[in-house]
Amino acid sequence: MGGALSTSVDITLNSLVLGGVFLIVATGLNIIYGLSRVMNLAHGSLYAIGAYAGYTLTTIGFNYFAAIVIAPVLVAAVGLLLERTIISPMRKRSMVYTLILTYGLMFFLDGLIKQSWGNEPRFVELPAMIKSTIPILGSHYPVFRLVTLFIIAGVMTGLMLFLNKTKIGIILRAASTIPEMVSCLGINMKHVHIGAFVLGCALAGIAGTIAGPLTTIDPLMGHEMLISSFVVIVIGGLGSLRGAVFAALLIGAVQTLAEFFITDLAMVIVYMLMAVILAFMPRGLLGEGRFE
Amino acid sequence: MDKHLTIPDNDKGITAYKIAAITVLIAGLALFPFVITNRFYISLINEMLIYGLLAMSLDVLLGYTGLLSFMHNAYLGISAYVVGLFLIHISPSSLWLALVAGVIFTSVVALPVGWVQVRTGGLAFALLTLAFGMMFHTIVWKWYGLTGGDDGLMGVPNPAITIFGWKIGDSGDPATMYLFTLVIVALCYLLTRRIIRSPFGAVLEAIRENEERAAFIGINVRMYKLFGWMLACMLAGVAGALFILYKGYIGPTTMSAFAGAGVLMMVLLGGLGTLWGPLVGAAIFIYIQDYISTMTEHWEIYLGMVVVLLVLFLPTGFVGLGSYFKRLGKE
Amino acid sequence: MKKFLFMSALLVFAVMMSMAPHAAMAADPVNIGVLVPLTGIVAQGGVEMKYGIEMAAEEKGTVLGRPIKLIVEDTQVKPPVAVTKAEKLVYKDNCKALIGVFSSGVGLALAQNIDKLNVPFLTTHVMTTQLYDLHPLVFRSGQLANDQTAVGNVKGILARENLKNRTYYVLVHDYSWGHDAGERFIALAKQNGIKIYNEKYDKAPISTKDWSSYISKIKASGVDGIYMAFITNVIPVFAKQAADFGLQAQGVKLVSAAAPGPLEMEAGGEACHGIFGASDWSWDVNNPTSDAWEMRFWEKFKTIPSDAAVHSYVGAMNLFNAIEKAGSTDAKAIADALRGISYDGPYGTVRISAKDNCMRNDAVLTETMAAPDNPFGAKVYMKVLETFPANELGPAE
Amino acid sequence: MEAFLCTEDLCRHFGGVTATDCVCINIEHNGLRSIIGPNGAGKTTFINIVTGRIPASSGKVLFQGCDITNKPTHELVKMGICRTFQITSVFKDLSVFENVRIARQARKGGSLKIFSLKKHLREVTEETWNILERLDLQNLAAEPAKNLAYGDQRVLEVAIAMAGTPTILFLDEPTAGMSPAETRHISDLIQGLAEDISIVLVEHDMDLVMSISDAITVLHYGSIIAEGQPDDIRSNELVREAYLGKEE
Repeated sequence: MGGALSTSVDITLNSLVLGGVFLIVATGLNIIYGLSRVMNLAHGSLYAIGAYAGYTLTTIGFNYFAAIVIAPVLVAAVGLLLERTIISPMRKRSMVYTLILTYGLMFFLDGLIKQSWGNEPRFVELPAMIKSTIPILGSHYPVFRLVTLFIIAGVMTGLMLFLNKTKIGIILRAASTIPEMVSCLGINMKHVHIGAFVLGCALAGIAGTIAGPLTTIDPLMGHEMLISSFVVIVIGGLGSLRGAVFAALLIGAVQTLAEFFITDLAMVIVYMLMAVILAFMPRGLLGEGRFE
Repeated sequence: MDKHLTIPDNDKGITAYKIAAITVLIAGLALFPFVITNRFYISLINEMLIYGLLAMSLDVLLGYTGLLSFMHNAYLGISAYVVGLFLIHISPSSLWLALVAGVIFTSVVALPVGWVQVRTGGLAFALLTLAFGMMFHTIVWKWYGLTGGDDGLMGVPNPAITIFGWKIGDSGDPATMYLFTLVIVALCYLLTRRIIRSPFGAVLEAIRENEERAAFIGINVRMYKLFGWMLACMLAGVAGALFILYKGYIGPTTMSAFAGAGVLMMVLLGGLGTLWGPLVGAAIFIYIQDYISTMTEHWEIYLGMVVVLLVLFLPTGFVGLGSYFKRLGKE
Repeated sequence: MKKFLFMSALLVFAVMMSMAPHAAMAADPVNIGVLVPLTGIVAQGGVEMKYGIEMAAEEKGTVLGRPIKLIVEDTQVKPPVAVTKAEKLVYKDNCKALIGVFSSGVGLALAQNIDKLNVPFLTTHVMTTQLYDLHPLVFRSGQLANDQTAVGNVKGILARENLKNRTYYVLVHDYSWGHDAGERFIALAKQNGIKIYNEKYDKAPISTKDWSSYISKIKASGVDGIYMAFITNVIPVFAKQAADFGLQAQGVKLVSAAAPGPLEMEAGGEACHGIFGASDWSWDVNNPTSDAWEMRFWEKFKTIPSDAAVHSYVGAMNLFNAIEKAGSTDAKAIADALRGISYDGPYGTVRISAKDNCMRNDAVLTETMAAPDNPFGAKVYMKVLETFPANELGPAE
Repeated sequence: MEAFLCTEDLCRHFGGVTATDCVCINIEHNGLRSIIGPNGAGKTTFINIVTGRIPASSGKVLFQGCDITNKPTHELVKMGICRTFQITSVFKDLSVFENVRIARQARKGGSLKIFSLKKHLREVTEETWNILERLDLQNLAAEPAKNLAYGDQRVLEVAIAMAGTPTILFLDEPTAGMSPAETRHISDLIQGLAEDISIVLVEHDMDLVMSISDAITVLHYGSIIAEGQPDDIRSNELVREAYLGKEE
């Protein structure tokens, strides 16, 4: 049952799944920051809300795949509500106050999660057909993790198509490079900001729903994911979607290998890399990032 | 006095009101442990003072030099661990040596970090503090042999507090520790207030106001940002030393990213750039965190709401309330 | 600005004055401080501990002719928070004793401050062996200590054909309790010829949420047994993720250093079947006291009776009886009375040893499986396989 | 006679675009030299390179004989090379007095004093009042800079630059957005300064340039197309073309 081949299969697939979840959360954060210069510390809580929404939907009868579609829509609705009430007035304010506001928002959302779903870990009931494992190169790998990989790939390609091909997507991308020019073209920047924030929240929701069955759903799951997604967007270059792809896969692999080989200091090296990039290569791995 | 030697408005200077207010405050705080002997309140105010000092040190960075640090509590943690380990392993009785060792070690660590930090500004600076802070947190959390990992530092002795050989009391006794903390925090406040109102402080404020113009009047912006950073980290180091003496315990959670952002909230609650505002902000934050959390399990919801409403409607914090109402009155 | 400054200085002073305690209440009831985790990952265990203590206080009624008043505080399983709350209970609420506490980290941090607090401290869910003879005011009457569980588990493994000749992979939570449980089991297992794959056991942070890399490592090692020392809530999580990777399906057996709570097993569902573990009690134990206690607990709280609840119930009874025996609420008198006291509860006599302040009681080896029909509607339960007498467990006296 | 400040083949490229194309310019000890040219001619880029705001791609900047290319800004200011910005850059929340005082203190020294009070730097305070009086800002001394009228803020910025006791002062469109009265006030001020220190003025207001400049340099697409007295420049064919384009 052992063997080096099957282990490397396990490690690669595990790091791809982890990297994929990081990528979706980080891309959400990038889109929100890239377009509206809002660094959303409550992004982790939206990820957790996505996981809990997926859990509740599966318990009241929806099947797993339906939940993956519905839950992000709910989180996007929460995002819309938040944007209209407390995020949009912050647009003109300094970055310090936006950070503190979203931090307060995170406390508020975590408290709500604890109040409505309690503290104990929750488990998502997976549909029977994807509960089993299939042998790949001698290692029994869970089917639903492969399904998750496909879902992640689907979401990212969908996002890329949306951003590159559709009219709205192009506007969003243009606005992230030169916001002033876009507003001169008669495009209402208010809608762009709303669209960006809601899209970012939806992505956090999707990542949460997907990660639900992979890890433990408990109120604190958002905290760690928030820090990992910060590391990813910084190393990939703030606001750079392509940079985030490389950074997410890199951090996913480092974290999986660190846990596999129990090297405690692996994460220290990751933070050191983040520091080096921030201080000496602020435009990130691919040189596409931008600090306002 | 010759008009040419007066500086208009910017320094209200020491007026009768201000001296009276400060003496009333310090006298009140000093008498407190004798009036109310219940040790719970003494410990609560002690914790408020320590976090107040930490919040004040962050205000030196944020309110005066315009640099946002996400994890300023990391330097409190480093100093606390160093003082704790010094007391456990090197000499359990020499309090002052331990304090000095803690502050010096924190500064030695803060210097190279500061050198890298000041190469950046704005959001990059903030994210860099997160990177370094998480680095220190992970080292402390994973180095189980030395720091006790998740259990934190165990068995930190309570050395006697002796000033020039005269034994005042045992740092384990809350009332003595409280007075010791009060004296040190008051000294740090007065010292920092003096530094902030000195020519050096004026340079920091110029950098906060407009970093590029500051460079264009001949200020070596990086060097002065580094000095501001070192001052803030040393004050956090003092707070860390007091923390380990008061609590007898330090764990990775005190150095976590979320405790760091909590300090940021204290500064905002109090009021940026007022130096004593964060002391009030820390008192309010600790009051909510320690006192209200005994009433309800969901104190986080209320704390989150308070912060969101504050940022939206009262960005100058509670201390700024006065000037806010004054401006309202004037309009 | 000047006038405002003066006003705010007075305001702060007034706020402090207002916090002063109101007129000292009539010192009628005996206040007992209850420290349990009501938030965080082990909240469910904390709630059950609270229920057990509340039930004991209700059934005991009075102590020294005075009503028992429980004041409950949430430790959030964080040592600094627990210390602050303990100070509040002793200084502000004038509690005469502290009971409860989940996790060795919190227990040891409180034990360090016990001289300042100067009240007896009876832990009901702190399993570290460091508690043996730690401090004259610190006691244990609850969940088995790590050395006792290790004895129970090793004896259970040796007595079972399908467990004896397996190779065990030891994986623990990276903090004092986890290390202690791992070391104890490995030492005893090697003495009795049980094969251990990794004698330098693997450590995983408490905050781990995704166990896939640890599971892949176990798969790679080709072992057919896992000895896991996790905080109770994490056991079903690990079991479920291991089941996802098909470990149990390929015949890997799980042995746990701590007994998971019933509600956590329900959540884990099928994946939790086949977990072995020594513990004090399970509702499958049938003797008149146990069965009667189960029904009283079920009627009162409508939640499946768990060992966390029964430990705390017995611990509380020991504490109340000790206060009665001491005849006063003086800390030293209660402590002396606690040494040697015993209580006949649902899992037999629980005696607190006068030599090391920790309890001695019978233990059972259990295996989780689908539950027969039962009044509590439980789908999964811990079947009792074997009982071990008290004198085989714990350091010599 | 060795020039006070000169540049040798100074170039600056942004990607493919050459903003400054091998500019060689000599600036005298005093007097007022204007740099004019159509929008995008590279005037501001040139000043940004010389004052150290952006690094040069190639070429050298010499000041009193020594090479100061790409030196950090604060060192250049200590040598007396000061400037104002096209977009007013002052310390908004600080008072007018503090704006000038801090500039004076930064230049004179004393910034490392951490225990003495600001008012202990007597000369700094006195010199600040003198500068304010010379620029007629003394009755606005206590006002925070952000409350000042736009024109006054431009004057304040000149005051800040003067507080650095410059030996050479670069003024980037000081009269932009000013009323005729304010423009006259500034131009008298500049002419007064030009007696003892060297002024380099970047300006679009042709009447102002022609009336007060001692020498004019015309930049077009990053390179110098004409240099000389105001009268020569007024009649120069190339200059008219650069501005008005070729007559068909």
